[in-house]
This record gives sequence, C-alpha cells and structure tokens, in this order.
Amino acid sequence: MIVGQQKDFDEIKKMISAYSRILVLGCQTCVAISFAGGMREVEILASMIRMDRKMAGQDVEIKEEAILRQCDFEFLDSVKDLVAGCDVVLSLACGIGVQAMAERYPDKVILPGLNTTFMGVTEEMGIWSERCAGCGDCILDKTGGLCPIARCSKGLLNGPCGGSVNGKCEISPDVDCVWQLIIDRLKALNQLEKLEEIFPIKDWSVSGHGGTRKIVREDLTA
Amino acid sequence: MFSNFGSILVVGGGIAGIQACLDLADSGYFVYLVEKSAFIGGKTAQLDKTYPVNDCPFCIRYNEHMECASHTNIEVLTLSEVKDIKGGSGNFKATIIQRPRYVDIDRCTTCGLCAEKCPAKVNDEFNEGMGKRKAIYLEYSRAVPNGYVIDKKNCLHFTEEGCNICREACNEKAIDFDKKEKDITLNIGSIILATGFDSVIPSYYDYDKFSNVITSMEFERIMSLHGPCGGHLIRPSDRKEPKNIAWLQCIGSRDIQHNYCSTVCCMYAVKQASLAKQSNRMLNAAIFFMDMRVCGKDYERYYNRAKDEDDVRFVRSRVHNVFPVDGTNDLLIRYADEQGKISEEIYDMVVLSLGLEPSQDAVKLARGLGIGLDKNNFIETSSFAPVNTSVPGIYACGAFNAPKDISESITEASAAACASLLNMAVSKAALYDESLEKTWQKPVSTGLVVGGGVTGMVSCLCLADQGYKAYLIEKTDKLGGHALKLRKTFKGEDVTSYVKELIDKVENHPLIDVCFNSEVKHTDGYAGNFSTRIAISSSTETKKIKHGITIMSTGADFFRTSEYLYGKNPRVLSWFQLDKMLDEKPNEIKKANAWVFILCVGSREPERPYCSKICCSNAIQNALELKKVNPDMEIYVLYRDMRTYGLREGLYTDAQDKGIVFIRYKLDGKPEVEEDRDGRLKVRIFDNILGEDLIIQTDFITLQTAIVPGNHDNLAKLFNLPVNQDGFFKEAHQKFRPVEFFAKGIYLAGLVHSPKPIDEAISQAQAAAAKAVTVLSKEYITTSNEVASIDLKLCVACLTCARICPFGAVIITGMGEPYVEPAKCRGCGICVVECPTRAMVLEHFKNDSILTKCKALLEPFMGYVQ
Amino acid sequence: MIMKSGSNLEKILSGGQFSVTAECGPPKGTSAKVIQRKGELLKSYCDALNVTDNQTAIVRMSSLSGCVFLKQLNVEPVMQMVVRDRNRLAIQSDILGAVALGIRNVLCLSGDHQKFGNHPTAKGVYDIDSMQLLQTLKQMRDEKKFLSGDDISGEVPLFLGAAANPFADPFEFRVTRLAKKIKAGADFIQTQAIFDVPKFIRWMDMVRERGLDQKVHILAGVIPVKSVGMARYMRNNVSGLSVPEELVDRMADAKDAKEEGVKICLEIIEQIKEIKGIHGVHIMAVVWEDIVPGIVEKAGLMPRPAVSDQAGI
Amino acid sequence: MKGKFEPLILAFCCNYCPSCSADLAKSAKLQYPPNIRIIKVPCIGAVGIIHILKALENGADGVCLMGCLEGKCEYSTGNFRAMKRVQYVKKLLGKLSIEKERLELYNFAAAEAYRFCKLAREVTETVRTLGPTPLKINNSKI
Repeated sequence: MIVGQQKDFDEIKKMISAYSRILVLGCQTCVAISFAGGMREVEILASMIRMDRKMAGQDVEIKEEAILRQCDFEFLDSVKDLVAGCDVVLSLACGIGVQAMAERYPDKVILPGLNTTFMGVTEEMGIWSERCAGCGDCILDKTGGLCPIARCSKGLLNGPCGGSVNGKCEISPDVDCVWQLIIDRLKALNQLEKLEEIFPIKDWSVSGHGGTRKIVREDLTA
Repeated sequence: MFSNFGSILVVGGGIAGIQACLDLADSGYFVYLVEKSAFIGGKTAQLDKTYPVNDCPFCIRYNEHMECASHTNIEVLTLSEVKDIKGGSGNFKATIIQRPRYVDIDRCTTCGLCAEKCPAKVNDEFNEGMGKRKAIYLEYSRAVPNGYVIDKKNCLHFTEEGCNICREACNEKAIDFDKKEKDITLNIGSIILATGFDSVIPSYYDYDKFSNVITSMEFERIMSLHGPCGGHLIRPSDRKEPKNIAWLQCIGSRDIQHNYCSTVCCMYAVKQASLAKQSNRMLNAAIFFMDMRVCGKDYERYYNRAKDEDDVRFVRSRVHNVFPVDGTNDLLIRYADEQGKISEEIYDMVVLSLGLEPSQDAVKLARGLGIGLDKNNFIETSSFAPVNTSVPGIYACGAFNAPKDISESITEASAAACASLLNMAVSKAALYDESLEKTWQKPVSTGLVVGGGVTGMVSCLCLADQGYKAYLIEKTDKLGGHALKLRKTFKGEDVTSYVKELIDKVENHPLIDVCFNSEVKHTDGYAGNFSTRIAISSSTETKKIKHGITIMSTGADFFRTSEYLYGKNPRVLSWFQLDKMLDEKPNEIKKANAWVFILCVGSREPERPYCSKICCSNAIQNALELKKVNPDMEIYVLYRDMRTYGLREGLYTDAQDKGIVFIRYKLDGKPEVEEDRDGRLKVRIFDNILGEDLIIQTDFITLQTAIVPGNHDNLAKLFNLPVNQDGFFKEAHQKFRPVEFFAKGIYLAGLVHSPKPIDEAISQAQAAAAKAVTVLSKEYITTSNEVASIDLKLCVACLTCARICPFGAVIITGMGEPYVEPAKCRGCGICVVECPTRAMVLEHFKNDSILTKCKALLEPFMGYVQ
Repeated sequence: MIMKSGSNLEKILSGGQFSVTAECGPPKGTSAKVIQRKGELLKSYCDALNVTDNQTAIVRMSSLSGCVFLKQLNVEPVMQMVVRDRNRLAIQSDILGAVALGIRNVLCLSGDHQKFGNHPTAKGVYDIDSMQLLQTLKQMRDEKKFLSGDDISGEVPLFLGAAANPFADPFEFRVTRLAKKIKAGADFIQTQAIFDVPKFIRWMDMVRERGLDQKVHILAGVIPVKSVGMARYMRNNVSGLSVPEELVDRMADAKDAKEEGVKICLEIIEQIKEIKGIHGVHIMAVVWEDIVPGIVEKAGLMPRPAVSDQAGI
Repeated sequence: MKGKFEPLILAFCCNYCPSCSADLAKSAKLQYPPNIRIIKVPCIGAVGIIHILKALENGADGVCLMGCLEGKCEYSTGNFRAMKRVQYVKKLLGKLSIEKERLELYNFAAAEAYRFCKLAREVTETVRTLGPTPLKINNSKI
C-alpha cells in the first residue's frame, strides 16, 4: 500500500492562497487507509481552510468530494462538473493521483495536499512503516523475505555494518536493524549459509535510475 | 401464566439482596424481595464513594435499583418483614407482614409538594440523624421505589389526629390514610437471607457526649454531595472546616465482645482519609490503628497511595481515651505507640471506624428458622458451601455470614442465587418481555470452564446440576489444582477429602466433559454463541467446542523465592511443604524445639505491591497445628501486619493464648536467616517493642510466599481480556461486577481474579455460574442497542473498524467484506468517527445529525456577540 | 615472497612482525600543516598511518590528499575509503589516482551514516557496500579489470584492508562477516576499538576456530581515553562499542585521568599482544595524537622494524 | 450597540458518567452557566476531529469534551481515544492561530455534579477571558 502524509497546513495554505473556489478531492484507497486522503481527511482539511479564510476575512467556497481511486482515469470523469466549478483542485491523493488528475484535466491547476511517503504496511492502528523501495529487482528470496534496500539505512547488501547494536540501527534505537532481522529469520529457516556468499553488486538501472519505467504487456494491449 | 409455587424469597433489599434478585430473575425465576424499610438500596446507598475505585455507588447501582423495582420477575415488598416461615426446602410457606406506605406509588410523581407542606420535622436517619426530613418523605431524589412514604410514627395525622395537609396538597390524589397493614402468604421454594449488618454502637469514647466525635457512617453522609452538608467537609459543632481529623480503628471489632475483625473498616478509613485530604490538601488526617488490614484486590495500592500521595498519617497505636479540650470543641487523643510510649494529640474531629455485627432482627429471624449461628451470631457456614445455612433450602449472603465488603457481598449474593437454583424445587417462571429488544438466535446452552482447580470444578458442577452441559479444560493430567496441596481450611475443615469428593463428582457427571492436557488455541463469537478450539497435547487434532459462556478459573501460581536460604537449606520450607510434613512426618515435628514463620515473602514488596490475603491465617493455622503436635515447641511468627480478617481473628487470639510469639518487622528491616556449619538455622530480627535485635535459633522456617498471577497472557490475548497492574485478570467493575468481564458472556472466578482463600474462591465460582446461567437460560440472544452498519459501496476494507472496535465486533471476511456482529456491537460509535472513507454508520448517531445538532445549538447564541 | 603491493605494512605483516598503525585525521580546512605535523610526530613510531575519509560524516580534507602529504614526508599512508560518498565510478577513478600517487594501502569502509555528520540531509550514496568495495579493488588489482569488465592499463598494487567490529550485534554473525570480507579480498583487518577484552578474546576464539587468522592479518584497535567524560560518551553514544562499567569507574576514580587512560590502554595492548592471531595494533588517538609515541614506547613496541625498500615496488 | 460578551461553549458529553453528573446537577438545582450547550453522545470516543472542528467553524467560542474517568469508559477505550484526538486537534488549532485553551477534555465520575458546575463555570470564565472566537471577530469586519 502507498502510504501518504498530509502536508503541513501552512504549506497548503500558501499553495491555495490565490484561489477562492476550491475542490478538496480525496482518494478513498491507499491514502485513505493511511489516514491522509480519505473522505474523513477531506472534511477535516476543508473545515480548517474555511476557518482560516473566515479569520482572514476572506471568502471561500469549498467543495468536498472523494473518489475511489485518483490513479485511474475512468474514475476521474465522475468529478467533471465539480472540477469545472472550481478554480483549483487540492488533491489528497498520492503523487500518482495528482498527476493523473493533472493529465485528465490539463486546464485545471491541481495541487498536492499530501506527501507520498513510502510503500509499506500498517504495523498497527496509526503506525505505518516502509517495506519496499520499488527497486525493480526483488532479492527477497535471498534475504529471508526482508528487504535491506528499503529497510537498511545504508541499503547495504552485505550487512550488518558495525553500527548494529541490540538489533537496532545506529541511526536510531527506534529503527530495527534489518540485517539482524534477516539473520534471525534465516537462522530460523536454517538457511544462514545464504549469507556466507557475498552479495553481488546491484543493478540499479531497473530501479528508476535507468529512467522512467514502463511495462508493456503486448498480450493485453489494444 | 405461571404459578408462584416454587418462587424464591430474598430477605433484605440491600446491595446483596438486589443482586441475588436480579441474577435469579434474569435466569427466569420469580423472586419476592422483602425489605423492612420503605426503599431498597441498603447501607450502600448511604456511602459517598467506594474503595478502591472511588466511584459513587449510588450512580453506578441506580440502574440495578430501577431494574429490580421494574423487573417482571421480581416483586419488591417494601415496609415488609417476615412474620413466619413454615414447611421445608422446596415447600416453604412464608407469611410476610406489610405495613402500608399510605402513598400510592403509581400515582406519586415525586413532585415534593406534600413534603414541602408537611408540618412534622423528623431527624433524617438516611443522613444518620444529621439534618431533618418531613414525616412524608423520599430518602433521596432517586430513591427506589421512587415514591413518597409516610412515617406513621411521626405523622401528625396519626399522632395528633386529623392533620390532612399532605393529602390536600397532593394533586395526584396519591395519599390514602386508610390503608391497613396486611399479611401476605407466599409459596416459596428457597429462601435467601441478605439482611446485612448493623454498625456496632460504641459505648466508649464518649460518642454521645462530644459532637465532634462522629461515626464512620456520619462521615460518609457529611462527605456526600447529597448529604446534609452538600459534600462540604465540616465538623458538626461549629460547621467549620476541620484542620485535623483522627480516625480511630477497631471500634467494636477485635475486642472481648467481638472476637472478630470487621474486615472493611481499615479500607473505608483509608478511603475517607484520602478523600478528605483530596478535598483539602492542608488537612492533617491521621489513622490510629493496630494492623492495617487491606487485603483485597488493589487495596494495598490504594493504601500506599493514601500514604505516599495523599499524605495520610498512619499511627500504629492503641488509643486509650478521647478527652474534651477545655473551652473548645476539640478533642485530645491519648494513645500508646508500639513501644508503649504515651502521647497526646489534639484533633478538631474524631471519626470512629465502627465495626459490623449481624442485625438484631435478622438474628431473631434466623433463630426462629433454626439456623445455626456462631458465637458472634454470624451464620454458621462451611468453607465448601459458603452460602448454605444449616437449614436446607435457606441460603445466606453478605455481612450476615461474616463481615465483608460490597464486592464480596455481591459475589455471595450471586453465589446464593446459584445455590438456591440448585435446590431443584424451584420452578421456572420463564417470563420475558423481549418485544422491545432485537432478537437474533438461540444461545448455545453449554458452558466452557477453563482451569480445573476447585473453582473451575465448582463452576462446572453448578452449571451441570442446572442441566447445562459443561466442558472443563485442564492443562495438566489431573483435576484439583493447588488445593491438592492444602490440608485444612481456617475453620479446620478437611480440604483433601473435599477435593477428592469434588473430583469424583465432576469426573462422573454425565453433563461434564473434562478435557485433560488441553489448552485453548482459538476462540471466536459472542455471549450465547462462542466457538473455541481446544488443543489436546496427546492428539494432533484440535477439538471445536460451541458454547454460550466462558468462565476463566485458571488460578494462580506461587512465588518461588530465593530469599531466606529457600532452596538451599532443606529446613527452610514453603507452606505446602509444611502441610505435607504435618501429614507425613509428625515425628520430626515432635523433635523440633523452635519454629519460625516468615510472612509477606514476596508480597507487599515494591515489585509486587499487593497482599496475598491468605498467608497470615494460613501461618497461624499451621502454627496452631504444630502446637497440637508438639505443645512445647517455641513458635515465632514474623509479620508486617497481622491480617487475620473477619472471623479469622479467632485464630490470632487463639495463637496468642497458646503462647505463640508475634514479632513485627518492617520492609526495610527484613529478618535475616543464616545457617551455621552444621546447617542449623538462625534468624536475626529487629524487635520493635524491645528496640533491639533478636536472634532466634530455630529448627525450621516456614515461608509464607506470595501468590502470583499464573501465566494467562495467552488466554488474555485470545479472549481479549484485560489484566491489571499486578497481572491478575481485571473484572468489569471492582466493586459491583466482581465476577464478570467487560465482554459479555465471559466470567472469572477464583485466584485468577486475585489471591483469596478457598471459601471465597468457591463463592466466586458459584457467582460466576449464576451469571453464566443468566445468559444460558435465555430463549434468545438479545441486545438492546443500536449497532453500527457499513455502507459497502464506500468501504475499502481498510480494517480501521476491525482494529479499533473495543469489542472485536467487526469482522473482515477473507474477501475483504466487513461485517458487524450485532450481538457484540455496543453502539459506541468509535469506529464511525474514525472510518476514513465514511462508510461506517450508526443510525442514532449519524454524522450529519450531530453536525446539524451542533449548528442548531450554536444558532440562537449568535445574537450575544452583536 | 610475492608482494601484492609491496607496501611497508604488507612487508612487516607478512614478515610476521607485530605492526603498529595509528590514525591521522585530515583538517577541516585547506592547510597541509596539520597533517604534516601529525606525520612528523608519528613517523618513527608507526608502520603506517590511516588517513580518515570524512570520518563520522563530517566534511574534511579528502583522504587522498592527506595520504599524498604523508607520502611527501616519507610516511606510509593507509587510505580510508567509504562507500557513503561515492558511487562505483568515483570509487574506481579515485583508486586509479591514488595508485598513481604511490598509495598502496586502502581500508574499505561503509562509513558512518550521514545522519550523524554535519550534513545530515545529504543523500547517502551507498551504491555498493564495503564488502563489494573490497571485491571491486581486488578485481582491479588481480584481474586488472574495472567492475564493467573493461581492462585497466597498468598495475594496481594494493594492500586491502577492512574493518571488523567484534562488539556489534549479532555477535555470532560478526565472524561470518569477517570471513566474507576475507573472501571479498581483505588482506588486513583493523578492528573497532577494544575495551572489553574478554569479549574480544571470545571473538578471536571463533576467528581461530574457522582458521581465519591464517588468512588475514588482524590489527586490534585501541583508543587511549582522555577523560571520564569521553569514556561515558563512548559507552552511551557510540553504536557497536562495548565499554565496561569498571573502566568508566576507574576513569572516574582516577586522580589523573589522562595518566589512567594511558595505563588502561597499555594494559589492553599487553593483553592483546598475548592473543594468538593478532598481528598488530591500530591506535586511534582521536585528537590526542601526541600521546601515541609514549604509548608505543611504553608498550615495548619500539623500535619499529626498518623495512628495506620504503613504499612502492 | 455591542453588549457584554457571552461566550458560547459546546460540550460533547458522554452519555454515561458525565451526563449523569450533568443531570444530577440539574436535579440538585445546582447552577451552571447557560453558556454551556450540551450535546450528548453515546461515548466520548464517538466525537471525531471533524465534530470539534465543525463546532468551532459554526461559531462556538469554546468546545469541551466530557468523558468518563480514565479506565472507566463504558466502551473500554473511548475516553482514551478522545484524549488523543483532543491533543491532535489542539495542534490543528495552533496551525489556525486559534487559542488551544478553547478546547478541553474533562473526565468525570458519575456523581460529580459539583465538579461539573465548577468546571462549567471555569470553562466559561476561561473562554470569556479569551474573548469571542477569532472566527467571529474577523468575520464581522467584512
């Protein structure tokens, strides 16, 4: 799941300062689940903006809406009229949704209301953490299902570095040393010998360092 | 229609009586509640707050009072007394005499006009005589039954002929002076005595002479918001706020006339003193006591808080007398401290912590019924049948059995309800009005009991004897638990043969299925419909059990100490080892010259700040046994506070008479145990009274080790049950719902709740079974709240509702579709506000409607600003 | 004997002699003086000096230039290189330059996380890791090939070093990781500073058990502690360092903390020397380089062996 | 003519203990300021961030949440969640430069009629001192 976090209100305020008819548009999938962009957050943000404008003695007209996914063009059509009726869309979708909106409505200013933070899991209610960096070349088979690229602060492939203490990373005692976890897991699986081998240098070209990635499945295309 | 034949008669409308009525009525039986006064609620209703939670008892119990008065299966007879009972178990004929109320309850709207006009002023006994009421009165605004009553003794209509002022004032025409006393005859199957207690009326300390010497109950009324002082702490003589208050303990307890401890006074004094301190930080509050007996669940913490946070002063002493201070209304207290040094201190106000004794009317009634009473007039009961009297079919609960506090009285009330149902002669009323409630399905009429100790076995038998199938899950290969290691109860009853008999009954009961070597692996469902998977260690397969209720009775463990050379020297024994020795090696005991008992081993320590409750009594009981075997033996008991509460005080006085030496030690001056080269033991202890170190050469040492919570983390997780700071299970309400969990349909009993002796564990087991029957006996699983629902069009299966619901009422299916379990949802709305896509709805609490309400409330006020 | 690099350090170690190295941090500025002064000071007491590479992620003069200044003084440098700040292209090109400038010893490190330095918002590169850095340099030396497989013209005579931390977790895996580093190409190892000698001995037992001491030269790291404050700081704040409580107590109780610090350091060296498989000591006298000559002398490690052909092949 | 400022405070009141206290206050004929307007909710945990914001947006000078005592929630965790939410909304109010003191959470036992009245007076006084909600002042300029 894509995890997002709403931008600081001051930043949003500055972004929308020139506009008086605003559509706050939520996305009801990933970022709703991470409490950054669902209808609940749309209502809260809209109320905040209204109060802020009221205090500044400025008029504002805010429409609140949320659609299932802002990353699919078909869904975007349902808000056609709402978009037409506003000066600006404050999108509470991830970066994908914001760009999809901008692509679908090229004449409209689409602003991002949140930061797309990472791909991760809900550890528990209210706590999310990163799991995958989308590097394009999965190595989880070799590391016991734990990703050192997303979860080691240095992205080491042959860890742990000397900063690993009590299973925690040197950058913070709140961060698990993923290499410790990898070792524990492989030990439990009786596969510790996997780590005897030196991990080869990684091909980063498929991870986005080789340019924007695209997948084409000929069998599915029109 | 139903026949009243085989109904149950509950005598006494206090907290225990009400509880017994409700449990019986909820299980489908018809109950008559006979209450002497005009209102139910008893002494509890007079209390300001209750320890150890500081809740207002009246607020919390109000619903129960109302329910009792309006339940279709309960008939409340106020102003009534038992005149006569004939017949025997299953076929009693009771004659009740009911005095007239003179006010028609159905008409009275409690408008209060009558009392306003009534010319007769009377001392208000509800307020302990402080303040006045009229001859027509309501005890307090929400008293139940909620209608006025005329106090004939003081009413001018009767005393001076002809006063009709109230009758004329009443718009509802509710007053009728012509009503006559009447006899009511009832056919009764079982009788429960819940007559409560009277406070001991002190004849010393000049209670009557000095206005600023008050009783503990008077103090409760002073502190009560609805009391005569409106909750302001003032002293009677000049209505000024006192600066110094002293509490004197054991007034009418632990003396020659009362060879027992009243059990509750220490805690209520601690409560009163700390509440007083909380209302006025500058107050000097001192409690003069002999032993601080705070041995219930969380009581020690409460006491520690009073001492450490509220700064209540605790003075270990004997008070000689209270004198007036000339020219003031102050009082001088002369007392001797532990070393015998006499001191004097002046106080503005003195509170006498009065002891409890059985009420005189009740004693008379019991004697008339031929019920056996002990020398203090408490009902004689067995530890193994704690609510049975000597007369079959008659049960007793609450303070008539022994002095006890609210939660234990409530437990016993439920236990008595359970016991009276086992008396097969009572017939079911089966009268429900379920038209107002939503119904779902029939409950599964099977119980699951986890833990096969005495508690679990008793619960099982209670269920099975009432015709419900019961599964008993035991993790070991035999039943009995820790009780197998015990010899005798404090009353001297033989535990070993009792447990043997119990095991026999359980194992041979056709409705009980005992699963040995088994544990719970998974559980699901709600009250009336649980489904639990059991793993049996001998088999790879798991067993699935469908059940309507669950009782947790997994017991506790014993602290394994490394102090005092335990485990190093074979002559340092645990109490079980001593029990065993008494049975098996009396000759070794005969040879011993000296024996030392060390109490509070592992209990009341910083890492375990609770009292294990049973160790003091057990130590003395065993010490007396040793004396029996070897009367010449020197026996020393090293203790911190001697907590022989209730009737156990008799053991203590007996031990003192037999020359057993008691030496008190402090936490920072623990005894030291050494062994010489030959393994001989030496105990060094500082004697507070002598003010010097004593060295005791001894042959044996027995350690009274703490009771510690068992390993029930897994059960807690599986059943989503809370655990308190000490690691014991946490019940729904410490005072008023002692054997229930917050989650409906799951109950707890025995040591899993807190440390306790076998009699209290058994009464909890019976109480839990009584609660369980209220669910099992239902025709339908019901709930009366609105439940949350989900707009599936908006739901993205984010799991928030499932994660946040405190009751686990939302289930997400494998396909990602959420479902609200109606019987589990309590309609709190917590999920509704957090649902990120606004898919969750609660009909009576719709988001839109609350926002509209919010707007509407704010609208008319706009005018103020302009 | 065929030398891999012919460096002074390599000669001493392969000659079976106990070596002494020390640390020499470059300045946060452009003056060569600092490094020259340290070089002069330590010259006759050490076999080689490590020049750190943006140590603790704080920007300093480059390790390469520090090494060059030392060479000018006829002091043998060990160039430290971290993978935090360079991708695989920069690494390889820096190595070519270093070899050309006569540098023969390279210590391959991953580097402290940028979070701890003076540019905490920097992007850490970590294109390859320290293990892979060793592999890369070994390949450049032995096969004369870049990572891409392209040929390198000329020789790449390098003596490759790596770090090992016997005190970080997981303890057991630390020896495995050492074995991996040896496999990847490490010729010598400089360990994290040792205060907890018993734990170090346990680690060395495991090292010998796997025969790793036969395959690599292990130089034990030591830090002379200057004050009780420093001891406490290291105990509390430095990840992967084990500072026993009694050591802190000794520093706290000492009349003269510096003297006590040196005494402790000497005691540790004394014990380390006795451990089978330890071929030298690496003294990290952070901002207290002046004390190094004294320590070397008192530890009985003087005079340093003369090596016939100073540096280079 | 501008009259004396009378603050308007919206109180979300849990149906259990706090409501009991409020009702008790009423039945005991204790006085508390009319400035407090009570909305009863099934549990204080059912009051969302949006409810608090909407109350302020609609012109409340102050908002208070009244829940049961810690550990005494009828629904186990409702008051705890309310506490966390109030902390969160206070942060939001900081962003809007609205005084955080306009929002407060109180925990009640069931029979604290006196405390209920006392707090009602205190809240009213606090908000009175803070003056009208900034939403009204600035809004009246246009």
